Amino acid sequence: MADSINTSKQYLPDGLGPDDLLDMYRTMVLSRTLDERVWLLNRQGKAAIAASAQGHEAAQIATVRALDPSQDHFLIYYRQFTVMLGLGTTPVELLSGFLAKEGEPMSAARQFPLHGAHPRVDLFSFSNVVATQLPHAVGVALADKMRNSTAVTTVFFGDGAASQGDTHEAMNFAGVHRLPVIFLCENNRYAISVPLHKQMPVDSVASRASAYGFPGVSIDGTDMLGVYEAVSAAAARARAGDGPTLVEVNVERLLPHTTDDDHTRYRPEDDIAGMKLRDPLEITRDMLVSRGLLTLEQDAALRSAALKTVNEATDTVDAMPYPTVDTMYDHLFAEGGAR
Amino acid sequence: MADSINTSKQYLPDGLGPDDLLDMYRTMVLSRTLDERVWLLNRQGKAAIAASAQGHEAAQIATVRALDPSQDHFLIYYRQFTVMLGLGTTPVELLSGFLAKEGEPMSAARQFPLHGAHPRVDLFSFSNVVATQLPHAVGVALADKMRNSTAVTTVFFGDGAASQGDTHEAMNFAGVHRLPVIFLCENNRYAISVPLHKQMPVDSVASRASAYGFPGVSIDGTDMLGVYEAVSAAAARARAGDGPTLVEVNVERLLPHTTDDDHTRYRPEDDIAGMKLRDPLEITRDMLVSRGLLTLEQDAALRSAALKTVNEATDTVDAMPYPTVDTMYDHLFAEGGAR
Amino acid sequence: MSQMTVIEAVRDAIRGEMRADPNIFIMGEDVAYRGGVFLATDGLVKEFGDARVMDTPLAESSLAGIALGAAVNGMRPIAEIQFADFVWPAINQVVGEAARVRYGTNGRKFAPLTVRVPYGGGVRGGLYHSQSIEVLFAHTPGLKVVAPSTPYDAKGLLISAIRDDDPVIFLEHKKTYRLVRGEVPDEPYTEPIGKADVKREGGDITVITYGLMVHYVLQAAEELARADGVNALVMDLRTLRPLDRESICAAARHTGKVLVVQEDTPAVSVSSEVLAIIAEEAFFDLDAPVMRFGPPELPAMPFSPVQEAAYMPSPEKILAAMRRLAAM
Amino acid sequence: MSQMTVIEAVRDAIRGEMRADPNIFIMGEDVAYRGGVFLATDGLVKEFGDARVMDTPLAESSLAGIALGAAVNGMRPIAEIQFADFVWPAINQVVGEAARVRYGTNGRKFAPLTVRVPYGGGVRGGLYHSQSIEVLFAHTPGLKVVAPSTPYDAKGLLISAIRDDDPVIFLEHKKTYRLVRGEVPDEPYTEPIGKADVKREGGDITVITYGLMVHYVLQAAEELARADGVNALVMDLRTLRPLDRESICAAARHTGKVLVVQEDTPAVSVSSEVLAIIAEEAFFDLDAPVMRFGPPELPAMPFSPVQEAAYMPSPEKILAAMRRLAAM
Ligand SMILES: Cc1ncc(C[n+]2csc(CCOP(=O)(O)OP(=O)(O)O)c2C)c(N)n1
Ligand SMILES: Cc1ncc(C[n+]2csc(CCOP(=O)(O)OP(=O)(O)O)c2C)c(N)n1
Ligand SMILES: [Mg+2]
Ligand SMILES: [Mg+2]
Repeated sequence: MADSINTSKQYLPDGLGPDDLLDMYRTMVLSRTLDERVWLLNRQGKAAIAASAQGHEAAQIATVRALDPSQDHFLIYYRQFTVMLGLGTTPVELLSGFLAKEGEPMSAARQFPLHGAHPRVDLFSFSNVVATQLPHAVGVALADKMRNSTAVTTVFFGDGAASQGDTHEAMNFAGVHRLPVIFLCENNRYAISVPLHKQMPVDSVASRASAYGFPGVSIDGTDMLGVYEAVSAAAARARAGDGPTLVEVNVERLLPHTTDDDHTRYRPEDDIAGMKLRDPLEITRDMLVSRGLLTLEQDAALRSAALKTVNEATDTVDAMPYPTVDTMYDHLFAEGGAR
Repeated sequence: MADSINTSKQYLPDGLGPDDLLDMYRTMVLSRTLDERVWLLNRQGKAAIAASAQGHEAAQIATVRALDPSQDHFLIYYRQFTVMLGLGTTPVELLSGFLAKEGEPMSAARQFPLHGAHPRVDLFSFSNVVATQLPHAVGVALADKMRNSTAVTTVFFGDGAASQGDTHEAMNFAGVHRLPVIFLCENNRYAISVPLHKQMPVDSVASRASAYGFPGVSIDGTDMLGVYEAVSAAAARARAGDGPTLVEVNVERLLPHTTDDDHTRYRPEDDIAGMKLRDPLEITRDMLVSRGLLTLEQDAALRSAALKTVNEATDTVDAMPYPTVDTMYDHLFAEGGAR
Repeated sequence: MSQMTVIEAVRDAIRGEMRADPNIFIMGEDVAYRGGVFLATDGLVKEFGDARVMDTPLAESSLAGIALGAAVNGMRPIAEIQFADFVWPAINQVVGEAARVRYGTNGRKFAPLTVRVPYGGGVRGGLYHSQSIEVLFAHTPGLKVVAPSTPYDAKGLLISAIRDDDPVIFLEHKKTYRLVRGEVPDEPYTEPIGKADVKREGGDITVITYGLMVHYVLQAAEELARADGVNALVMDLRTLRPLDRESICAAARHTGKVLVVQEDTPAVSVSSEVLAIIAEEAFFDLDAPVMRFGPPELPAMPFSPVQEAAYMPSPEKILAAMRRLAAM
Repeated sequence: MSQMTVIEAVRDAIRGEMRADPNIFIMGEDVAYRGGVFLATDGLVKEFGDARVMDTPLAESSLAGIALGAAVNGMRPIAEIQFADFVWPAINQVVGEAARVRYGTNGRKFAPLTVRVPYGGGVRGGLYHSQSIEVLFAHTPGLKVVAPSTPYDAKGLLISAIRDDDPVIFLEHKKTYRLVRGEVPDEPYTEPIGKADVKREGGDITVITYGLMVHYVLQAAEELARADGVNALVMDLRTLRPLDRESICAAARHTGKVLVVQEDTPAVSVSSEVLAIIAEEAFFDLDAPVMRFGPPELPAMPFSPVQEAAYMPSPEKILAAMRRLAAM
C-alpha cells in the first residue's frame, strides 16, 4: 500500500533540511515531556483527565510540518498533543487546558483539554464525540473549494473512529466532490480496549479509500520522514484539485487510553512488550544519531531543556486562577443576535 | 467483478427447472400488472402514494427463489413488490396496503404499503427511513448465529441507501462477525433524482465489500438466472458460516421514484430511452421464448390471467372498509406489560 | 405585495437572500434539478447553478455536519432535511455539534447555519412522513427554533434565520405549504425570532398554538364567536426556542383561561413548557386550570385515513376543547 | 441483603438475569475485557464469555440497530451506550425504529431491548461527558424511560427493564455510581416501571425530582427540617415515561406547594411536564405557584471546576429554592 520510501541514510525529503529534522525531534521531546507531566498532574489529583500522544509523536509532527499553517485547516481530536505544539501552542497554553485554568486558549476551559478552537491557527475540535470532526472537515474543504482557496484541510481520527457512520459519509462526500481533504488516521490498533480485529474485518483503514474513489496509503507512523512524504504528496494532490487522500499512520499507543484507563486489563503482555520497541522518540533519535545530526550528549541537553520548560510552565499554570462564574454565560449566541 | 455466468442457451442453474422459470416469469407478470394497477389507482385518487418495482422484477423474483422462506429472513424497503408476491403475499393483500384497507396484513394499514411485518414468512420493514434496515438485518443474523441457526438474512437496499452511515456500520459489523447476511443492493442509478455519480465516487456498490472483508458481486439485474446464481452462492456461503456477501443487481427504475415524482424533471432523454431497452419483463420473456419454454400466445394468455386476477383483487379491496378508530390504540406495548 | 402560499414564500425568501449574499448556498437531497420533493427550491438551480444548489448523497448526519463545517469556514448554508422524519440521523451533528460550536469554542467559531425541516401531518404520510420533531430542538441551549404558520411569517422569519449568525432550525409545516395563502411583500424583510404573535384578539379565552394548528384554531375561534359569542385570543408562538415568555404570560393574564393546542404528542413537549411558564408566572391571574389539546400518546400517525383523522387535531375537536375551557 | 453501590446493583441485576435467561446478552463499546468504562460489566465476560458480553465497534447507531434486530429475532439484548453524550448517533434507531416496532407492525414484531445510558454531571465531564439526555426519550410514545436514584431501585428497575417485552431506556446517573450505597436484596426482584416513590414524607412542601438530585434534595430537606422546621415531602419520579400522574398529583395536593428540581436544563423538559400535569390536574389544590429549579439554559456543563459547580444544582442551591417556596 505504502509508496516506496527512500531509506538511504542521508536522504531527505523535499522541503526538509537537517535543522528541520532536529527541530521536529525537539518538538517531539517537548511533547513527550509535557505529556508525562500531565499524567503526573493527574496522579496528583490536579488534572481531571488526560489522553496522551505518547507513541504518536513522530507521525503528528511530520504531518503538520508537511502542511501550511498560514492557510491550512486542522481538525483534531483529543490525542493531537504534538500537533498542537508543532503548530505553535505553548506548553503553558496546553497545560492550562489540563488544569482547566483561566485563559486556556481553546475554550476558556469550558471543554476537555485540546477541545475548542485555536487562537492563532485554524485548528479546532468542537466535541468529544468520536468521528463528528470528519464531516466538519469536509464542510470546511467544501467552503474552500467554493471560494477557490488553495487551503488543505487535514482531519485526524483514530482506528476506532473509522467504524462510525460519519466517517463513511464524510469520505464519500469528499470523494464525490474531490475536496482538498487529508484524512489522517492514527491507527494505534485500539479503541480504548477494543482491538482492531473486533473493530474492523480488514487490516488497514487505508484500504477503504478505494471505496471512495481516492488513494489510501498505510505507513509506519514511527517513520517521521515517511509520514512527511506521504502527507506532502497528499497535500500536493489536494492543492492541485485532485481531491482527498487517506493517510493511515500505524503507531503505538504507549499509554492506556486515558488516565482513567488501565490497559493491563485487556492488552496481552507480548503486545505491551512489542509496542515498547516502536517508540517513535527512540526511533527518531537513533535516526538522527545515525545521520550524525545528534549526539547522545546533545540529546540529553535537549531533554533537560524540555524539562526546564515544562517545569516553568507547570509553575506558571499552577498559579493561574480558574475561570470565574461570570464568564460562563458568554458566547451562547452572537452578541446583538442577527448580523 | 461478477462471477462468470454461463450463457449457453439451455443452461439452467442448480435448483431451477423449466417450470420454475415459467413460474418466476408468471410472478413477474403479475407483479407488473398489479404495479400498473396501483399507479392507476393513485391517478384515480384512491391510492395515496406508490413506489414501483417496475424494472426490478427479475432481480427480485430471482433473489427470493434462491432462498428458503421456511427459515430465512427478508428485510425489505418500499420497492420489494415482486419479493412480496414471490414469497406468497396475495394481490388482495398487497392492494389492501396501497388502499390502506382493514385487514392489510403488514401493519393493519398503519404504515405505508409494504411496511410492517408479514403474517406468513419472516419478511418485515419497520420504517421508511432509508438504510435503517441494514443494522436490523445484521442483528437478526447475529441472533441466528448465537443460536446456531442455519437461516440466512437478506436485506434489500438501494444505491442511495449505500451512502448512509448505517450501511457502513452494518456491513462492518457483519464482516467482523462473519454473519450470515446477504446485502442485496438494487442499484437503479437514482435516489429519487440524485444520479449515481453525485451519490458516490465509484461505479459499483459491490466494490465496497472489500472494505468489509467479504465478497461483492455486481451483476445485471435483468438477468434472472444470473441473479439466482449469485444469490444462491451468497446463501451457500452464509449457511456454511463463511459470512456475508454483497450482491449488487444493476436494474432500471422504469417509473418515477414514486407516484409523487416526475422524472422528466431530472432524467435526460437518452437515459429514459436507454432504460426502456432494459425492461426485465421483455428480456425474460425473450429468454423463455428463445428457450422454447414460452410462445407469444402463451405469454398473452398469461398476461390476461394476471389482469383478471388483478381486476378481481381490485374489486375485492375496493369493497373493503378502512380500519376503524378503536384499533388505533392497540399494540403500543405488550399487553400486560412485562413478561 | 403578492399573494403567495407558504412554499412560495419560503422560495421567495431563499431566492432573495441568495441574490444578496454569495456565501449562501443550499444543500440537500433532491434540492437541485428536482427542486426539492415539495418544490421549495424549484428553479433555484437554474438561477444559481448546482454548486450553490447542491444535491447531496442520501446521508443526513453528514449533510448537517458538512453544512456545519462550511458554516464555520465562512459560508451560510441552508441545509434541507427532506422530511422531518429523517432528521434523526442528523441529531448528533445538530444538537451535539452545531448547537455548541460557539459556546464550546468560547466564541471563536460560530455557525451561521439554517436547517429547513418540513414536518407535520394530515397529509396521508403515515408513521414516517407525518412526524412533529420539535421537542429536542426546542429543549437545546444554543439552538433557535422557528415554526411559522403564514406566508408572511415564513418569509420574514426565514430571512431572519438565514441572516442569523447562529444555527436556526426552521420548521415548515408540510400541510401549510399549499393550503395557506396570504399577502407577502415582494422585498426582503425580517420578522424577529423569539416573538410570538397574536393572530386574533379576544377577551374570553386564550388559545396558544403554532404551525398548522394556528389555522385550525382560528377556524374554531370564528365558530366559537359566531355560535357561542365567546371571543378567543389566538396566539401563534412562531418561535419555539426561545419561547416568548412575556407574551405568553400577558395573553394568559388577559383572559385568565388558557388552552394550548399542539399537533405533537403532549407529554414532555412544547405545550408542557407553555403550561409550566404560565403555572410559574401567571398562576394568580388564572380563572381555571390551564388546558392542553393534542393527539393521543401514540407514534404519529396512522396511514389509513379514518385513523389519521382520528389522530390529528381538527377544527371541530379544537372547538370542543375551547368550549370546555370557556364553560369552566 | 448486602450493602451495594449503584454500580454494583446494576452489575448484580445483569448477572442474575443473564444466569436465568440464555437469550440475554450485553453489547457495547469496551463492555467485555475492560468491563465497561465504569466497570458496570466487570467480570461478566469471564462468567458468560465474549459472545454474550460483546465488545462492539465504535458505532452507536448500528449498536442500537443491531441490538434491535437481535431483539426482534428472539434475543433480549442489553445495549450499553458508553456515555449519554454519545447516544445522539443512536437516536434514529432508538426513537425512530425501536420505539415503533410493535406499533408499526401491528403487534407482530416486538423488541425486548434494554438500552443502558450512563448520564449526568458533576463529575468534571465538561460539555461532552455530563449531559442529561432524557427529554426526547421521555417524549417518545413507544418507549419506557427509567431513571433510578438508589441501589435498591436500580436493581429492581433494571430487572424489570430487562424482563420487559418492549424497549426500555435505562438512565444511570454516573455520579450516583459510587456515591450512593444502600441495602439491596441478594435475590432478583422487580420494581414497577411507571411508579414514583416517596423518598421522604413531609406535610409542608413537596419536592419532585429524579436521579442524583434525589440525594441533593434529601440533604436539603433534612437541613430545612432541622433549621426551619419545615417538612418536605420528597418524591423520586424513578420513571420518566410514563410519568406517574396520579402520584405526582397526590403529592402536589398533599402540601399545596410544589418545587420540581432537575439537573437537566428546564425549557421543554421533564420538569415542564410535571408542572403541566399539576397545573392541569391539581390547580385548585395549590397554595402557591409551582416552582422549578435547574441549571442555566446553557450547554452542559463547563469543565473548569468553579463553573461546573456554578452550573450544577447543589444541596445548598436547592435548599434556597425550597425556602423560597416555603415562604410563599
Ligand atoms: C461517539 C463516541 N462514542 C464513544 C466515545 C467514547 N470513546 C472515547 S475515545 C474512544 C476510542 C477511540 O478510539 P480511536 O478512534 O481508535 O482513537 P484513539 O483513542 O485510539 O486514538 C471511545 C470509545 C466517544 N467519545 N464518542
Ligand atoms: C433517511 C432518509 N432520508 C431521506 C428519505 C427520503 N427518500 C425516500 S426514498 C429516497 C431515495 C432512495 O434511493 P435508493 O436507496 O437508491 O432506492 P430506490 O428508491 O432508488 O430504489 C429518499 C431520498 C428517506 N426515506 N429516509
Ligand atoms: Mg485507536
Ligand atoms: Mg436507487
